Amino acid sequence: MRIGYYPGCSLLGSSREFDESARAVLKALGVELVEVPDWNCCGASSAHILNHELSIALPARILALAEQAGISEILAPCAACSNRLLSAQQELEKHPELLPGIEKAIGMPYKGSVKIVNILEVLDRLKVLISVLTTAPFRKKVASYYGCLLVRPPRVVNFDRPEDPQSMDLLLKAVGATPVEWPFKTECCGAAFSVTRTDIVAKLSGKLVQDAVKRGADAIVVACPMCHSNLDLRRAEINEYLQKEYAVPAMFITQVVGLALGLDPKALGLHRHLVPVAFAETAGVQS
Amino acid sequence: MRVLRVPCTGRIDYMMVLKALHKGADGVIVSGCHPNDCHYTSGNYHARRRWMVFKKMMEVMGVDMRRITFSWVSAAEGARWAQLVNEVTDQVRALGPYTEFRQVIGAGIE
Amino acid sequence: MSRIGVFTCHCGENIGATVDCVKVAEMCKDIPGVVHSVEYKYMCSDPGQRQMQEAIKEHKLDGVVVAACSPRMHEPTFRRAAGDAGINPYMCEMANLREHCSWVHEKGEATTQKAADLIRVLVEKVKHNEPLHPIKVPVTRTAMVIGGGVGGIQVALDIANGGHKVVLVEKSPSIGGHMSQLSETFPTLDCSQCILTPRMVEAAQHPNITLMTYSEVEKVDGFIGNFKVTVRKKARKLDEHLCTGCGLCIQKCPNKKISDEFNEGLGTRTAIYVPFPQAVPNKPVIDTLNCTYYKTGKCKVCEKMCPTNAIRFDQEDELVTLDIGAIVLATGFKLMKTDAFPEYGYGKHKDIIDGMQFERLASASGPTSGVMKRPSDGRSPETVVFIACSGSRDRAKGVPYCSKICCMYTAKHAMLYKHKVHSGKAYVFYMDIRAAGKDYDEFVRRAIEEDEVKYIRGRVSKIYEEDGKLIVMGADTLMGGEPVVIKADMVVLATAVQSNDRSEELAQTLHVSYDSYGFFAEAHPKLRPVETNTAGIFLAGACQAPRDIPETVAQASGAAAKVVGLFSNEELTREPIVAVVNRQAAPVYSTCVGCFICQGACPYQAIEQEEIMARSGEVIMTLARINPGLCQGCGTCVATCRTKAIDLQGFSNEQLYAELMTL
Amino acid sequence: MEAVIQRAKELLEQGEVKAVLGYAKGTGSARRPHFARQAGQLDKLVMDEACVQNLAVYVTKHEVKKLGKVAVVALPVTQRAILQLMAERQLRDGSLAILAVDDGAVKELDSASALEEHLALKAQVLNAKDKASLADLEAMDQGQRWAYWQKELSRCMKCYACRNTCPMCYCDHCTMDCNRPQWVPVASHGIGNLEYHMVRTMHLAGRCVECGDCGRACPVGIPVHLLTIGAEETVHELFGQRAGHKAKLDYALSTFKTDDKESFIR
Repeated sequence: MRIGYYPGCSLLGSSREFDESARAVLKALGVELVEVPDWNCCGASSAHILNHELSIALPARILALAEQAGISEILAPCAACSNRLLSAQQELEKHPELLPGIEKAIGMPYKGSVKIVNILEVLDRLKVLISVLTTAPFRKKVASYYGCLLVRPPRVVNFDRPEDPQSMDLLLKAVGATPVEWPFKTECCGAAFSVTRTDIVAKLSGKLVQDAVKRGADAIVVACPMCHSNLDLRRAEINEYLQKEYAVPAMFITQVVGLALGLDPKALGLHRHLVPVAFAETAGVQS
Repeated sequence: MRVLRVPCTGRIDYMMVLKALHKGADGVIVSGCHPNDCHYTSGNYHARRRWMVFKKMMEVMGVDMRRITFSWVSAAEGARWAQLVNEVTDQVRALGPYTEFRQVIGAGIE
Repeated sequence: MSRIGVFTCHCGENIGATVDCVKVAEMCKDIPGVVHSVEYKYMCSDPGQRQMQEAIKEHKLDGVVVAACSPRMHEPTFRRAAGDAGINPYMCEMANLREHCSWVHEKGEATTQKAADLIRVLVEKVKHNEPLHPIKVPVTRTAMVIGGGVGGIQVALDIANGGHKVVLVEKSPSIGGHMSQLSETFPTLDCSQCILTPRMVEAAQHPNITLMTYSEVEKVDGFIGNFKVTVRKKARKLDEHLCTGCGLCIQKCPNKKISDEFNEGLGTRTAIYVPFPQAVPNKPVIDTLNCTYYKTGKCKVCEKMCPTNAIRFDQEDELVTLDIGAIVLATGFKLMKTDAFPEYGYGKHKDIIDGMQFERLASASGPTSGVMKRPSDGRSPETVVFIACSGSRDRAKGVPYCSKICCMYTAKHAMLYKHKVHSGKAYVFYMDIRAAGKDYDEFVRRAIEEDEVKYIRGRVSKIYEEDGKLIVMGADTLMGGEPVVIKADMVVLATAVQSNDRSEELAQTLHVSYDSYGFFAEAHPKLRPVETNTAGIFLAGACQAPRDIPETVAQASGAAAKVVGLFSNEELTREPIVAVVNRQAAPVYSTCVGCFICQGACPYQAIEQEEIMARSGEVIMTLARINPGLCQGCGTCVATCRTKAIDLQGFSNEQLYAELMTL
Repeated sequence: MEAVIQRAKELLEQGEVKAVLGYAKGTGSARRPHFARQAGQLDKLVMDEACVQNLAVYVTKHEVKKLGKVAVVALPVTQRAILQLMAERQLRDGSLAILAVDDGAVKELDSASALEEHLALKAQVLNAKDKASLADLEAMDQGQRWAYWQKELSRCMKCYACRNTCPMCYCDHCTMDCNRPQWVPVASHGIGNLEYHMVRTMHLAGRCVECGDCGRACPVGIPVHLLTIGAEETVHELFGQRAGHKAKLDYALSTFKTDDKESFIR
């Protein structure tokens, strides 16, 4: 299977482990990743606040580059990136009159023929292969945390059930984990306040961590770099807010699948976490 | 836009559309209740077949079928009807007067 | 040369606002054939009609065009007025200046010109009109009521008391409908079954009413006064005449764990069952999907137990065709289920129930005999949250309309809960309280003030389960939108009222139009609320829109009055808008060539073969002939006939051609 | 051809039929219809590739019907026309003795059902020339097609030969003769010709047996047969129905399916 790949800035920066584990797992599953040549920033959370046309032009350029590279389907693991790509594509579909301006801005033709998929969709397609190749089942109770951009706004993203998504739960079951019944799958983690208002993040993410542990989760599994940074990077603030030491690790779905496939934890970037993924050694990994 | 009222789309004879064009209409809308909702059970089913054959014949003879719109609009869909009429009138206005056909009429005695 | 009168109406401001009626009247004077053209503020008013009648007599008019509103509104009015003035009613046509011109255009010269054009079209048509006389059609004076809820029962009783035969068709084993499931009814809190069961018995015993329960309408042919309705009597798998309703089979039936629809899944029932104790008819039915005999071939306990051996395992459905004069639809509604709410857990929390389930909990004949027990563990709920507008007034759920009855029954539910659990705390999340009936608002005030039900104005965004409690996360918009979190034992959603299952399918079977939510469409919301656009078919109750019991019963009596009115005369006069195959003198007899292609196009089988005989009895030719009683005037045959041998009275080829050529 | 003449002679002599309708030599290489009322006139009958006209057009005329039972030498197009006429009740079953001639072989059929079975044996094939012309027409764009037909129809002088040679145009009072209302202008000017040929095509859609006589009959050589054959093929493509294949009427424009597929109705 050959698929376009758009890492985005956070996968090369704060969440390098998401990129490393994604590449490792997809390589192990025989998926050839074709990185979009000369890709640029997707505009993330700032572009669409500043300028509407800019917030479309940036993702449009990525898609146009993908089209020129003959890519028909593009994987953007980061939830924010896939969300921006999807909304830009739909905006141009709904308002074709914008197209000439955008094509002039990005200096290349734009057809909008590329299909945008997130990491869960790709892994879901390979679910059977994953469960076959699972050598070290991840026998842990896990809380699957989807965050917001993966499933919202439903009309744009159109992925899984917006209130109670199941796709990550099914993936986790395929690798031997047991997802807990958890009502906070799509509650807010504090998102961009991670930098400006850490107190709010501590409260919101704190609630997530506290409830996950209460329901017996050994790990919280995420598929978005922003969620991971709030649950992992801000753990000190969370513990201070909750007045309790919570050591439950936050892991990327690609890391959990990687471990289950028996890949080397280092290759999955597990050593980069602030909250140590303590049970990594005991997960039956062949040393 | 002028309206010709008939009880059912089943009553609409293709010769009526020809007469409308003959009288210089630049666009024609042929409309009635949705299939399966016909108050006369099957009027619109027959109309649909008639229109399918009529459209192909007119295309074969080179009539500009962009000017003739066929549409199902039920009595309850006032808003949709208004939108359809506005869309079609704009579209026909954009196409301009049907000069090709006018010449054929002009050449006639009427 | 015709002498035509044109009467332009201002229709108050509706036409006058954008069309210069005086100028239009002036312009119409020089249409060839028009000898009298005036305008008036309200043509449909008595002075307006009288003015027209005097003009007809004075100017010896032989044709009239009234340029006013839609013919659907006042064509009968003006045609009757024209008839009284001495000309044939069908020489009077209406030009629709309102919907086709004034309402859709701004004031201006073009609008006035268009109005004059529209009138000229109808003047050309009137020149080709011919006097037509109504067709007399026999009426079968038997009515059919579809749906045996309180609405259907009321219609049946009123028609039967009017002296006519009624067939009441109900798809479930017993009549009673949703009302039989209710505990008590607002605003008087009188017990639902106590006021309904006497009516059910009265309907069952009325000499004029035939009950057809556990039956569904399969096919409807014909037209007003002459419907042929095919009803499928589903097999009850027992002989109704032998069965005495003793209930022995129900007690002895070993298969007791089937989810009971009557109790909305809260209780269980046996495979052979009667929906509820006061069922009418009190004859059980075997549920073939769950009955052990139909699954494994064994058991047959009911057959052994039955004292009058009425059980018939191999009984088949029976198709019954009835001659019916008028049909009244009273098929009721259904409630949106709790699994339609992602934000409340897709229905996986057992203690989140809908209004009808609460009714069953509160009902003395319910699964908990009226004691408040929550479905998950049977404990008595200490805190109950009621959420009004669950699914209603919510475009995302596809229900933008208000379901009308939930505000009232939610207040009732809260009141009933407080009466049963005095120490309990009841919260109601609402958007607006819509209690607009007689004694309605007082009822809600009583719930708030006397029974201390806490009304919180705001929506609930999420409910999740934690330590056996339902955490209800809402907001109080009157307190500045402050988040409100309530730990509840049970939550009751006042879910949206929706059209009943398969209502579109029934509407298509009867050729009745319906709206995008599946509710049947009334002919006119204000002027003809209990009729449909299909002549001879009437409406009552919640099948037309969300309705409470008082309105349903009122509408039922309204529909019944329409039917009794229809049956009041021997024959039915029908619009003479029917197709006719031309006839001429011998030896041509007609331009019809007898290919009978038209027969295939007629949905009403109204086209017959007429053999023209020579004096010797030898058949010279076979021509098409249209039965005026069956023809509904759709005109499909007219357009299908190649030689134009058939013409439709009222919309003839000549009339339409004249209209087209003056457009 | 001998077998046909032999059989016709027997039928005539036994008085089973009052006349035999076949082809005889016309001027030059043309062929013309020939009514043999006595055995003596039979020898004029010929049968070769030049015999192409559809003789069915005569069987619906009052004068021929007055003769009584007639034997008809029927090419496949004539067989289809007769079956369609029976379906449209213009011919009583058994009122003709059909001598079906299919590339040499002669078969006598005297009932509609026998005719239906016989026709079912061989698939109806559109001749290559017409197929090619229709393809050319399809290839043109709207403007070209309009210009093409305006040029062709400009020669039409409303002689109605195409109507009068068509076996399916048997109406005593044709819409073209109708003047109250005069749907189609009688004059042979632009609009009159255009509307006449449009309406004729619509009247034949689903009823034309594709014999091509109308095209051959046109004195000014307008390929009008392309219009009617094109419409018939359209009907077959859209609804799978075809004229002259069933004894019971199966006419596309008076039947329907609730799920007829189309893509242009909004």
